[in-house]
Amino acid sequence: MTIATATDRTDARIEPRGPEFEFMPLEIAVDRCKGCGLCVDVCPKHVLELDSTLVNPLGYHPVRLTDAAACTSCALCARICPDAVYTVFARPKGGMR
Amino acid sequence: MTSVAETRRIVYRPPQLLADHATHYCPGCGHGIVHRLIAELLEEMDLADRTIGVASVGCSVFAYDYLAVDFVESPHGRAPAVATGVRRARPDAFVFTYQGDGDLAAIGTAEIVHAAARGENISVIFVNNGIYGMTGGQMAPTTLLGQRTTSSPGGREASLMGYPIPIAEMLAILPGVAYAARGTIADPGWIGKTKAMLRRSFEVQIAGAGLSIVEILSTCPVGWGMTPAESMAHVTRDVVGTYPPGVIVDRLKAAADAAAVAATDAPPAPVAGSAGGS
Amino acid sequence: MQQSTIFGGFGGQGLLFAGHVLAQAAVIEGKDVSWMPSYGPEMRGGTASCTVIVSDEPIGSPIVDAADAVVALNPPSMAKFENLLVPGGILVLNASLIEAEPRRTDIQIVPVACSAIARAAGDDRLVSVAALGALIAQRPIVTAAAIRQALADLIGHRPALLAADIVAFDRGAADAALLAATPVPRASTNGRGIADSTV
Amino acid sequence: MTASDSVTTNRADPPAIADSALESGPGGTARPVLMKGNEAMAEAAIAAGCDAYFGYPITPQAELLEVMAKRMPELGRVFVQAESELGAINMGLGAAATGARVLVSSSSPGISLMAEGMSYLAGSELPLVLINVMRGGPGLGSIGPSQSDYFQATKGHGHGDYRVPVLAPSTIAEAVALLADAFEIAERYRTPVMLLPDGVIGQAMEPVLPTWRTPPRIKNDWELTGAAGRAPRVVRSLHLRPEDLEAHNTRLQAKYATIAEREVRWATESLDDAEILVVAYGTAARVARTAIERARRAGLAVGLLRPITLWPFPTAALAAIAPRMRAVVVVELSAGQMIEDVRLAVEGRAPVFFHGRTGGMIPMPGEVLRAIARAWAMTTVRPDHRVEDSGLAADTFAEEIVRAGDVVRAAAEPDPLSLIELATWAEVEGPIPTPELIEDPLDLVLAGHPEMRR
Repeated sequence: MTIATATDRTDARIEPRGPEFEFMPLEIAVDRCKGCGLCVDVCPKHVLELDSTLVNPLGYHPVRLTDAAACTSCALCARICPDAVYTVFARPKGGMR
Repeated sequence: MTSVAETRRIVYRPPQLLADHATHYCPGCGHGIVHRLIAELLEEMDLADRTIGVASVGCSVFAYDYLAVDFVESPHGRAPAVATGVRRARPDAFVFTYQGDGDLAAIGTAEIVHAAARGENISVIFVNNGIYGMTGGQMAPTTLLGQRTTSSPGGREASLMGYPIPIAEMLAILPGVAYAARGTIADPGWIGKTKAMLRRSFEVQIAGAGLSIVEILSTCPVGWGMTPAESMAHVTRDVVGTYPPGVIVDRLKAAADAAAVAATDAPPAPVAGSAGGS
Repeated sequence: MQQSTIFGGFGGQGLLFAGHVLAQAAVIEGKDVSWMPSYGPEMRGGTASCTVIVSDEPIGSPIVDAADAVVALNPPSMAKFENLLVPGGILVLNASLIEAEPRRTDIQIVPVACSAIARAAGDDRLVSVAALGALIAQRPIVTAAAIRQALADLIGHRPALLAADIVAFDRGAADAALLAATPVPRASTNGRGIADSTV
Repeated sequence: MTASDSVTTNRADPPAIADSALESGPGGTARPVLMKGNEAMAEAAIAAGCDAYFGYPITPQAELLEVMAKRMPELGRVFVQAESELGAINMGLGAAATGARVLVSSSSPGISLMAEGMSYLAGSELPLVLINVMRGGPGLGSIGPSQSDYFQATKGHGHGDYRVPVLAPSTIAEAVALLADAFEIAERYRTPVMLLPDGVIGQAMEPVLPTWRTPPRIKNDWELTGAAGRAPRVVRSLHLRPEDLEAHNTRLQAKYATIAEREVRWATESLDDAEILVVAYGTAARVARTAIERARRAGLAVGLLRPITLWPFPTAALAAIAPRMRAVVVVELSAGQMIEDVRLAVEGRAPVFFHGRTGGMIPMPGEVLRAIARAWAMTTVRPDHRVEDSGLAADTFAEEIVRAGDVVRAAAEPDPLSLIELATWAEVEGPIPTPELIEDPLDLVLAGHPEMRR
């Protein structure tokens, strides 16, 4: 199954990679991302990077989450993002890891 | 089957008042952060339905394309005058101006000073990045000494170009200013503090206490010739030296504190019938 | 029938008010009227003037190059406005302040000690109303009754002041009535009026 | 303060003139009330339902601000004395954006500062009424009455392709009536409107029939109220894409075309047998009317066309009338501004003469009469004129005056023309005041004749 993509903010590229990665802490509206990299710098877990393999409609390499399991949903990325690309979810208690 | 999305608890979502299309701002520009803080607060404080924003001239003129509230566009520098008209004609509205440093600190000094002197009950959001971004990175009144811009190519020199203007401190001495603070969007911690300042500014307006101004130190990576990350570092390293962040005055709080002190220190209540003069 | 009057004097002599009273009286009588002041800094102490035109017909120009009456409250205003009088026009002059003789001989001259009247009535600034009394006594542009009503309209809410104004007005009228009317020369036959009389 | 300082006294403590006047509604039988122009305009605005007023002190409109300062707060309406004219017009912009009925007033130098705001108001399509009680310029100029802001008012104060309806009253009573009309036009077309009296109309007192009018409110879908229950609205003048701005401008121009078609106003007097047409507005028209009366007493058939809207200018009316005139005489309190629109309308179908005074000077009726006489003397009756040439007195001087004019033009000698004119004057007007009072700068009088301009 895929992550529900209720809005166009959703990063449809983030596919679950198996049961253990089913939980996705971030939805990234990659179409709006300008690749400024501020989130990459502030991420305490260093799990964000600009995706040099992709160019979005604005012409930028958008950010992507490299390790969903390592993300702590601290939302610093969302706090500093000038383009409001992030929706952040808390890890469910006792559920998916 | 229950979808994953439905089971997930949202820690943060972009405010719905914020348009979900891309802004015209350059990558890493601080305007986007400030826009988002405003949208978050308008939602959290349930103000959107009665908000009338006043857009100014500069990069942020298109604020009305991104914030889904009523907006009027003002001539360059005149936003506090326009906001005065809005506020007076619509006393029940929540009114804020969104101005850059060229707009507020150069061409619009008369308007902001007198709106402040009148104590107009508006929130002034003053985004200071020390440069004229829209027109190509020229020197602004807030440009730091020594800073190179396209119109101060050798760096700003006080003997020729004067000194940076500390707007928030200047305005804070006016009794019509209920709240003056300076924040910055240069790191996540300060973004939170700046949001708190904006919230206080909005509260001050709701209390009818007078003009409030939040000066927000922001960035212009393109105009400064820096990467977004370097720009943020420049703010926290250099800009705050000229423009120290913090709350400069909160007369609403000061008045409340004084009242509280007076209440605790007050002599026994006078006998009924002599309650005049308060 | 159209009557134009120029009031001239120092700022503070109440000439704008006297003109206002005349204008209000004309309104009371159902006439068209225009009251046009010289305005600006001179109102605060220098030489001031106002022109009041009273007419049975709608008024064209609110300013005139030939006046039917001039009320001169100080020497400069006499010098300035005397020449604007039409032959046969009336010049009310404040004899308390104006010692010079008018040059014109083809006009009616009504010298009244307006400042003295004003002082006696209790306020130096009543000088214009005293002069207005003299003017109306000699040229009933409007009736004295209309003037009284106008005064009541304008300052009736201050009874003491109204009473003083009426005293000054009546005294100005009485003093003017005592004067033997100055002979009015006929306008010269070639129509050149003053040109002849002053050559 | 005593009674002798009348105007101030009455402002400070009015004898309820304005209030009693206000109480009588339209069609009331109240008698005329003597009012100062500035005060009458203020009361008219209040009666018209003005919600908000913004201004800055400047002579000769200061009383307007003062009356509003007292009356608007009494009525629970908005009054702000701004920090500058820039502030005032932009406060007006803000209030107008909320749908308020807004008045802003100033005088010439202040209007220059408001030029920016007028452009933004026009671009944002916001209704607002701006009164310019005109005084002499350029620069600080003088505080005397003037019409030297005609260009500024009609040709655009600020930048961009826009027009503003300009209403020019010639009496205080007309100023009162036009103020209500101005609000109505402003709201009907979503445009700023200018009322353009001169200092005379601001400072004079005249009887005003207190038949105030309150234009009905028009429901609109643009005013800013907070976006509760609807999509957010934006009042703006910025259209960054050229295609968008062109579309916006095209729509504005269509609106202006409608205004030009529907709202043009003028008045004519004594046109039936007129051979000379005087074109003048405002106070100049008042002076011209007196001069025309005198001219008619002397046997010259002269009529008046008085534009009431300066934009839209009564071009078609003038174009229709001009061909049967031997001459058109334009009178202004300026060095010649409206005359350009007159010439555009006349299109050479009649010679156009000019008489103007500047700097706060007002042309005297006698001056205008001489300008008329000169135009008469320099021209002949048109073949298509309706009435027979009645062999008028001034014709006998025609040849002489033209010759004298040539001499003056050639030599700029002390004015021989005025000698002839004195004779003309004596003939048509009787006694002459005094020679030294005849102020007749030839450059002003003769400038208009096509022959003289070659």
